Amino acid sequence: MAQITLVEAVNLALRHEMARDADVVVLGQDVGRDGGVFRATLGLLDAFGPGRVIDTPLAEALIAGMSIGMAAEGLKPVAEIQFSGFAYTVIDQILNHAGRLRHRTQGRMRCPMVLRTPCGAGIHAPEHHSESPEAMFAHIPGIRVVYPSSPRRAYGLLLAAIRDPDPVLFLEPTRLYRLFKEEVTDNGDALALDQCITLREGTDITLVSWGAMVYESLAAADALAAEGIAVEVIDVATLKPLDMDTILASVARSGRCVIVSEAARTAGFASEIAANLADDGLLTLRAPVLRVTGYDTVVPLARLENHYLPSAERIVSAAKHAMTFS
Amino acid sequence: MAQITLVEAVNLALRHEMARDADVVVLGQDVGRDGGVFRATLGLLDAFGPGRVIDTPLAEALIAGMSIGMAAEGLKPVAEIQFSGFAYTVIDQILNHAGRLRHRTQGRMRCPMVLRTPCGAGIHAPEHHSESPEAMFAHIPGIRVVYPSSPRRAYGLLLAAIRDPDPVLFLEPTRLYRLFKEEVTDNGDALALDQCITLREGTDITLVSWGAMVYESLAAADALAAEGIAVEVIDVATLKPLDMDTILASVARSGRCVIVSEAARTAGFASEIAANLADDGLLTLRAPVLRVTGYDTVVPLARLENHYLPSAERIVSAAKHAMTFS
Amino acid sequence: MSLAAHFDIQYTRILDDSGRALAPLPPFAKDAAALTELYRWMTLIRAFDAKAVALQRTGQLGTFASMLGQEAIQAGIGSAMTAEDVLLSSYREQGALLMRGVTMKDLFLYWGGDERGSHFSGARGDFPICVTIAAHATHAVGVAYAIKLRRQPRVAVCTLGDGATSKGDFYEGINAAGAWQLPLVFFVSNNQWAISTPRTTQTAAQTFAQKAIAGGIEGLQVDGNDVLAVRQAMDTALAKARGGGGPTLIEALTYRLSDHTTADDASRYRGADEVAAAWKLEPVARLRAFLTQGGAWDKAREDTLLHECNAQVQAAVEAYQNEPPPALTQMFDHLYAGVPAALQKQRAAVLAESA
Amino acid sequence: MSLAAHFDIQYTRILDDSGRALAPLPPFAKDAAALTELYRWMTLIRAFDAKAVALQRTGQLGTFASMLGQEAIQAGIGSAMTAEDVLLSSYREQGALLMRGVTMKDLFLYWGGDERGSHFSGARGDFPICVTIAAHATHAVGVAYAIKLRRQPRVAVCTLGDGATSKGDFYEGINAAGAWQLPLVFFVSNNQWAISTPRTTQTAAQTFAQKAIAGGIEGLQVDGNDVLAVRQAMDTALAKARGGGGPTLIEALTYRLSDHTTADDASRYRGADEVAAAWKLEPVARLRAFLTQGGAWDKAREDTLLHECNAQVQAAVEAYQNEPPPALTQMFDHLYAGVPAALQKQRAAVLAESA
Ligand SMILES: Cc1ncc(C[n+]2csc(CCOP(=O)(O)OP(=O)(O)O)c2C)c(N)n1
Ligand SMILES: Cc1ncc(C[n+]2csc(CCOP(=O)(O)OP(=O)(O)O)c2C)c(N)n1
Ligand SMILES: [Mg+2]
Ligand SMILES: [Mg+2]
Repeated sequence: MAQITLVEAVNLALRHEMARDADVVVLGQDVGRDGGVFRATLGLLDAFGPGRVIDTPLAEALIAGMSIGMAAEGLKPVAEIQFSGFAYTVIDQILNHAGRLRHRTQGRMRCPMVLRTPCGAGIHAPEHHSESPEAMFAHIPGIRVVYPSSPRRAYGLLLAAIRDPDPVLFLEPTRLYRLFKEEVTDNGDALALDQCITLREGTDITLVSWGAMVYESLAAADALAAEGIAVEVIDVATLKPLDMDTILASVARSGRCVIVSEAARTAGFASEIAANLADDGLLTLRAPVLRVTGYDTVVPLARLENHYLPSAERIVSAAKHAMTFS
Repeated sequence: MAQITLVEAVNLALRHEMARDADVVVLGQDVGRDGGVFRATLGLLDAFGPGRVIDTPLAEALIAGMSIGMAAEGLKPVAEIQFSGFAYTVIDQILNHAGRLRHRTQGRMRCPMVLRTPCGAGIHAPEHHSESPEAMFAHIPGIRVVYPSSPRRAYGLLLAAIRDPDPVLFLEPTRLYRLFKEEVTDNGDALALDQCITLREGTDITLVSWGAMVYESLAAADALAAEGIAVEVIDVATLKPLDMDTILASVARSGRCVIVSEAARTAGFASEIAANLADDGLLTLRAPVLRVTGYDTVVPLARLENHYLPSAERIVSAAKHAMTFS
Repeated sequence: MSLAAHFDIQYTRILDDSGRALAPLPPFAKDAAALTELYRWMTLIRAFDAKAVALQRTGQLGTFASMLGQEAIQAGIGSAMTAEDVLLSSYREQGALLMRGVTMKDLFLYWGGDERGSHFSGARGDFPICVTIAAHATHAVGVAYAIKLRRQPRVAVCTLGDGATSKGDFYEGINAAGAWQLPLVFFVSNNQWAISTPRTTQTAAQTFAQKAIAGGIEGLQVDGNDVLAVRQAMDTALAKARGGGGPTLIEALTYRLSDHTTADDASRYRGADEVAAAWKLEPVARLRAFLTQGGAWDKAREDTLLHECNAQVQAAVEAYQNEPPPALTQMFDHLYAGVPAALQKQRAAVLAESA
Repeated sequence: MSLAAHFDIQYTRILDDSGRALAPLPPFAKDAAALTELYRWMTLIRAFDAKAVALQRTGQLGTFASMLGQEAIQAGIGSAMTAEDVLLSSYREQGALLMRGVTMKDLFLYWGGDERGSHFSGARGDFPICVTIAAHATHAVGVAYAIKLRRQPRVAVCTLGDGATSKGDFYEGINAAGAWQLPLVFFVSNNQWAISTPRTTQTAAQTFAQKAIAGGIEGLQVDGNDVLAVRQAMDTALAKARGGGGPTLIEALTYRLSDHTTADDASRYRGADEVAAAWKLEPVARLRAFLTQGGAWDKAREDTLLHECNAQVQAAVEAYQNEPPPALTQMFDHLYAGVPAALQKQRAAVLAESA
């Protein structure tokens, strides 16, 4: 048992699963000697050798495509795309092939692969390093999309992702990589891959978020609690397949929902959750479903980044607006 | 004035604009002598020569990327991606470059390009030829997404798209390419690129759709009318930027909304519209916002395709369900 | 100025245009039984192909991609590979798939719009046909990497068209195969056309074989209508790969005698002369001439074979037509290992709406 | 077997490691004023580079990519191109951008996290730095196509790293440039590393120049630390392109003396010996030696130059620091030609929330 960061938890899960299962291989740019640009794969090369910890040429479509070939042959590739902005070139492979191999062959072939990529803004990174592509991937049939928001959840969800028999996109919030530590026991216990996680209970309003926005939502919940508003905070954790039951049940109690996402607003994943509420949850809603999101703009470079990103303040003010309905 | 099909209307608009503006060039696979696999570019090679009607090597990222270079140099490229299933490889170029060139350079450079691609299912085509990627593109900042549903709208919207100073993704419903004809006057009049089009008025329920689903929605509206239900049918036409005002105004009158989309349900564009209704339209809603969509599966091959696609019957039954609320 | 590197691309053929041996035959080509077996396959493939086109024309099959004129490639690849090797093919190498155990019924189902066609009765480790051009070049890298990691005596074979070589995936594949010295053979069927796009529009490269140089791997050219040359090149490349010698790129020069697919009309963009000239070089007649010259073949055997092939094809057509319709839930049941809770409702809806 | 094609890749250097001419000098290299001007630029670039790293280390700049050791490439490219040509560069050719009229202040703004840095004070037709590796190889094709279509005497120059050559976009770019014989020069700065990935991991190709063969275009190798060789290769390739002779791929052999960026620590993955050896070949000292040997340079001139360069850099730092902060609406105001109605509400929200 140790207090570790989220990126260390990713490393721990990789190490655990590579030791347990000889079919697990790690691949990507600079994942070997360098241990990955964020150090998520640190030490794996020395522990498992260059056959299983593979520095690839600089080619993302290759990384995704060769993972498919490896998975079809029975390996369990865990590929890293160095930054989320370079993940768009793999959509073709994930959508047209990884998510379809089992269906296309009617179960003859399978594609158990994990594609990890750091995501989200807030670390003052250069262009293309602050992307939130989750909605695009969540639209793809045949895959799972997972987005942890704490070291413990990163550990348990990554284990689950690697063990899952189908392709999983695993998004890691760079902003939380080293922001705080949590006690993580390296016991090999995976978390469920199809459940939202309720982090805080409250009956006045439901805050739904994932990735780094969970952190902002919790901060907003604290602030709101100080004003006597009881907030339920739900970490979606697995975006696809989505556990709407947990969200609907919460909103059935609170009657109000604010969904927080740092991605561009239009056709973002917040809209998916809101749409489900507008259908299956409509009769329980007491207030408009509000989305606090990034704007429909390019994530600005460092100097304006914080004006783009949803903040606890923006969440608080949305929640207070929702509270004006009853 | 002539009765022409949708694909002929596309051809007419291209021809009109190429004659009017020497900067317009057409490029893509087989767009020259062959006139495109759907014949959308038929005759352009003879009319405008191989310099402006360009058969490219088989490389979609190249087609998108070189369009960006051409646009930056002042040309107005209209590129064709042969089938929607091959459009995923261009997301990177459209998202990371086309949609960002103006912003990245703070207005120093611009990217007036159109990327046309046939979309949607229902023509018993092979694998990868039945895709509906509009939601992914609608999530991208800095671009427009247009999806006509009739010859006249195809003509007017394509002219507008070519004249627009920013990148436009222009999706063409293959199922409607030759399904019916309409009188189209080749007068060079463009349609507005930011307006939904109300095709039929009615106060009981609002049906919202785009592309080939407009056709199914109109059929459903006929069937519902026969049962005394007055249906308003809205063709979204331009998905991004979205004209929610027209939809909200309609739902404010009808209190009920069914959104029809053949794309996979989760994180599809139907969800975006529903989400906006759950926010800005909530207080006017009398019934849950229903989405009639494709399933969260791969579009099946020909034999099961019709079981996947939303049909007028499915729309009618959703509308009737919505009518049970009041 | 000094010479930094130097490359040669060689072209090989064994039979001339009229089926005469140009040089001493390689050992395998001296086995008449083996050659007539190759000929039998080429004939069967042509019969299958003609029937598939006919089924499409009469509304009994969807769009179909013909192999007409490329039968030597099928036979050369199909006969050279072992069962344990992995074929990753485009839609144009269905003949090779047939030789590996995929049935004609499977292929009819596939082109008939039924996913069960890719369930493959045989060749269970082979990839389904790759429709997105060149994407499978990267899958092949993964397969070959897995084979190498496990030190297995197997080889991945990836077949592509000339058009496919313009796509980034193709290049990322050959480059990676070179970097890791993988047991992988890239086979480019240069049939001169990519739909309506002639090979000169694809690239200024004089040969497709030279694309290998960019990946630092061996590239060579063969006459793709000479089954002996194709077979020899495959044998050599497979043996090299199996022995740890790394990847090879083979360019086979051939010609697409048919339309691109049944949805295409090639007369729109290429002249009849060109096609007529190409017919003179077609591979089936060439091998027949060679066999006949050597006394291993005659009219009677030909008639018997055609009769057998047609009967075999006809039986497959019947099996295809007698196949019960697919389950409505087929789109859900093999999407994930199990149907996720979130999809159960949708699955039920399909059943309800079709009831 | 017959020879289908044959290729040679040539390597050129003009100065040896210690700055001595190996052969008669090309005409441009006989102009001492021109060479000292090149030297002045290389020195300024190095001063700018050092300052940028220092600013980053003290929290006044974001992540920065240093050009240390690659100054000859900057000067060779920057001096050879005309104002009307178009440069499409990666983050590693900022020196060439400076020579083309982009200001140091622009670059500081860019790395300081402000989009206004890519508004470019000069070189208004050049592309902004391309961060997604090799994507701009396809943009360059479009630029060059437009130039060719309009019969203009201009050339597009696309600069890439060794790692970039592994990406499909690079290959799609060179292949298309060949197919259309475009006025386009691809310049690969082979600095031996792509972050922590050595060039041998990228490819089995012995040279990066030979990648050109896959696109059917000319490829050649030069000593990238020899500014005269770089300049000569650029002059030749540009003249050829301008004259309708089509594209060229130049590989320049160099070494990344710095970390990949300020966010990197290269000591994690490469030895000090290797770096020390590379320092012996660095380009600034080499040109200085050549100039000094020829009497065109001395200690006094060096001191003056360093002083001038530092002052120039310092002035730019001040201009950068005095730049008023960006408008909050910057993210909306240049996204589209006008702000669409659907975005007005969001734009107002940014202003309201920051009030
Ligand atoms: C990525 C992609 N783009 C476009 C297509 C449409 N398409 C199907 S076949 C084809 C031409 C392929 O030519 P080639 O590689 O020479 O193979 P051939 O058909 O001649 O065997 C094209 C453009 C596709 N299937 N995939
Ligand atoms: C498509 C893409 N993938 C990954 C990265 C992350 N990345 C930035 S620089 C770099 C290495 C580039 O190496 P090279 O092309 O040799 O250029 P150099 O940095 O050596 O100049 C990588 C992998 C990126 N920017 N773009
Ligand atoms: Mg071909
Ligand atoms: Mg490098």
